[in-house]
Amino acid sequence: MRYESQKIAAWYWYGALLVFALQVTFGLIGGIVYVLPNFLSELLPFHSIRMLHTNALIVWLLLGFFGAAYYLIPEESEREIYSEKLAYIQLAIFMLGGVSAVVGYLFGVTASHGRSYLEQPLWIKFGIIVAALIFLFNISMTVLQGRKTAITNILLLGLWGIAIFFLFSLYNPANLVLDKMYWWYVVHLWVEGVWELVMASILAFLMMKMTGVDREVVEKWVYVIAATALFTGVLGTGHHYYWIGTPSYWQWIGSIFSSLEVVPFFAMVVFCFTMVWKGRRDHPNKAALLWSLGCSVLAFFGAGVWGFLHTLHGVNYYTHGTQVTAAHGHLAFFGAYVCLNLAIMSYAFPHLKNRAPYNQVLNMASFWLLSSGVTFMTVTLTFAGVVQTHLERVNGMSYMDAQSQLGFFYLMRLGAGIVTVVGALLFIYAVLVPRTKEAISPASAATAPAE
Amino acid sequence: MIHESFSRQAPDSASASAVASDSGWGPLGTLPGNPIMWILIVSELAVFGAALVGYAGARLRDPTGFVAAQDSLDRIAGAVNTAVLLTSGLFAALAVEARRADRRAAGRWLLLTAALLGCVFLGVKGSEYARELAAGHDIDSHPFFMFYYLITGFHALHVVLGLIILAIVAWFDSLENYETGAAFWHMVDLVWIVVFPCLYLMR
Amino acid sequence: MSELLTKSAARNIFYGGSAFFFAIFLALSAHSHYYAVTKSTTAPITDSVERGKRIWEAKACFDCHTILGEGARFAPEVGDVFVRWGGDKDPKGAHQMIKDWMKSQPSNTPGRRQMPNFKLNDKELDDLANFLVWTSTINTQGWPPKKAN
Amino acid sequence: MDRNALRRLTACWIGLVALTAAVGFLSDFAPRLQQLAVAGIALATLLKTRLVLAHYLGLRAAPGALSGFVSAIAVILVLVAVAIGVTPLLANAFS
Repeated sequence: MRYESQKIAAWYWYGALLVFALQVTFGLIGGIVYVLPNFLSELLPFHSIRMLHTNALIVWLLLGFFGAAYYLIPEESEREIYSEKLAYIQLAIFMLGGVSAVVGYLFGVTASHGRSYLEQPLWIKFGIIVAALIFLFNISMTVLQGRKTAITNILLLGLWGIAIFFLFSLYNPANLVLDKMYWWYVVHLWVEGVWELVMASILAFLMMKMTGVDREVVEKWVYVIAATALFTGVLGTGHHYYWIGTPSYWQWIGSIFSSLEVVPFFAMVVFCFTMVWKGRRDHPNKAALLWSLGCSVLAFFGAGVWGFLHTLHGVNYYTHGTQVTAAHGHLAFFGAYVCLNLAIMSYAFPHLKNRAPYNQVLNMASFWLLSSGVTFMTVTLTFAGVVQTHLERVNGMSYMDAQSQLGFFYLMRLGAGIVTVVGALLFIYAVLVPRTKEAISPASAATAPAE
Repeated sequence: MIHESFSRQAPDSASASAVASDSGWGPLGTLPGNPIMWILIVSELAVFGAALVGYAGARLRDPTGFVAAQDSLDRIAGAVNTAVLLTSGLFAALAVEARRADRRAAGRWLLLTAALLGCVFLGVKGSEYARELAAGHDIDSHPFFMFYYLITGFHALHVVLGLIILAIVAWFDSLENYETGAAFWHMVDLVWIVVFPCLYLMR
Repeated sequence: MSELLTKSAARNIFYGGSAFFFAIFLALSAHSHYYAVTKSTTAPITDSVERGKRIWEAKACFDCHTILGEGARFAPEVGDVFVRWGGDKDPKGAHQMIKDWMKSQPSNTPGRRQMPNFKLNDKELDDLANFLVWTSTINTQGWPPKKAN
Repeated sequence: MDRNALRRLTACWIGLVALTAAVGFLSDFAPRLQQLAVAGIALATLLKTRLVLAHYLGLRAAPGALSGFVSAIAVILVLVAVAIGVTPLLANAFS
């Protein structure tokens, strides 16, 4: 740790990991309900479970991004964070909002104008906005007063975009078509727009640190990735505007641009592997490297390939609103953003704790558990979705009758979910509990399966 | 912000592209103009290419309907516009040559001519749209017209962006900016060359 | 020096190109906004429809059901429920069916997914049903492909 | 200004305008000699794009990029031309 204020990141990540644990736990409970429908049905109905699962996901990923920004900006800008105090105030507001939301959801308190992912009551939304403003002020001041690099430039653009598009969560008109149109301004322009900028800059930072490749080369890649992400992703929003009451021209605009959304993800794979190959530096933190490479590959499959599978409007006409969407959502979020956060945490925690990389084998084991868990979950949901599409959308079977044919897939998904939860808990243990003596010696770590 | 990036100073080398060539941009570095402009150009070609392939696919379902719709287009206006854009491209290419020979005033005049021809293109295109709309052909009336308006409209917006870029280049007239701006303008030419026969001529 | 220029120009092209696509997106959004309020459906959004929508939102119905294909995929699509339940032939009957369905929850059938009883009063049930009736009038470009029941 | 460049660009422009006239002329035959006209238009268009890429866009200096762009455009033109010209023919043959 070269700058004192980088330790802010640790506190954000403690919060993030706590919410991560909650997220996978509620995911597991949701998975159980799919198999045993009467489970908790009185105490905690499915809609509460689902909003806890999805909201916790968003909250912890954002906490992770905030932490990543506080960790990498001092090193990039070559100065301390503008105000440590503001950073902690921001964390307090954000955590308070997050915890209140969780407690509220458990007791059925949600927004009167809620929408999927945006169920937070209005006062919590305002809290989030205040926290975001504090954050943006704090890091913008740091960046402006320090060295300006392509990495901080793209990161800052991404983070500003997150805050700006979140403002659309406040606009919920009575017209359902408009409601949906602007809902995607938040959801799509986040995950297939500005979040990708955050992803590109964090991955670039990690690659630069771990492979030792010149900043010059890394920064050019960042621009190429960021440019392809926004050139395709903005009009790619059209792939959500096929069947919600919007004009038919979106079918072609959405199909064409969103097909190309796979390009930035492919570029990230090529980037990461080229850097590792070019760098040839034997970085001791194997786990962080594994997470980074895994991030690019799984994002390419989850967001890129699985997204493309059902993005053409001719296909989407049949698959829209089936488990195919759920399959894509799980692997895309995991590959692109979960892996990203876990990669920077794996890289940074040893520095924050001022020690050599530790628990490498446990951490890498958690990578394989989590990745195989989520990948298997995605595969089972894809099969479930394909069967559902055929039964419901081709044969015209009713929803519940079709669902009754899918029990086996949901059972396997539950199995994959258990593996995922074990992997998540193992990761948390591996980064938070450094041992004085390695559980498995680093010598055997070197022979552990590498990507 | 613009001032620090679009410098008025000319690089010493004969071609600004040489500057970028061996500096980590990979194959992009060997192309004239800024590498990110080429990322934009390739993205655009992919978009227009996909749109044209989509058009060809949709046309298979209803060839006679498409031919009938195509016949309402003004092929003469389309051909004239092609010539206008190609001539504009010539002036843009000559402008780069002038700037390369350090004749900066000539370069600006040539750019201005190129931009004026771009305006002519937009004028002709606008009159075509007005005629089509007056005849009751709008974006919802037939699949052909949906493609026609989406593809040519998107292209026309690129002409508008190209005009803005040419203006910026005339203001900040480094050789690299000339090469970058001209590359975009020629891409707009290139797209039209492919779009015009696919929509107007191939029946 | 030139290297630096090339990079800052690269940044500006990235900004400019993104702004271009975003401007097109905003223009198309504006057109779609106009289309949504004038052409998607001509059925008026009455106060009752709006109140129904707010109930839909406050009770987080979308966290189990899909509406026009969006939401959780735990329970049936409701965008066309009014039509599926015969609302095109017998509007009053289908309206009443929606209300009765809401009142009869939870089914407590073992092995079947459970829908909570949201304890809505008669007026709220009317509002919710009216919202679903209005939703069924939206032009969804022919989606869903099959009208299952 | 470099005289050679001037001459080369002017020649390129003349070629482009001539090819434009040629595709316009070919399109007049489209209703009668459909397949031949479509193929001719596609070929002339491909030549035009090659001229623009090589001389206007300056890809003469980067032959790899030039052939890459030309092939990509060729693929698009072939797909469109086949869909417009050949596929209806096949459909007729089998119906």
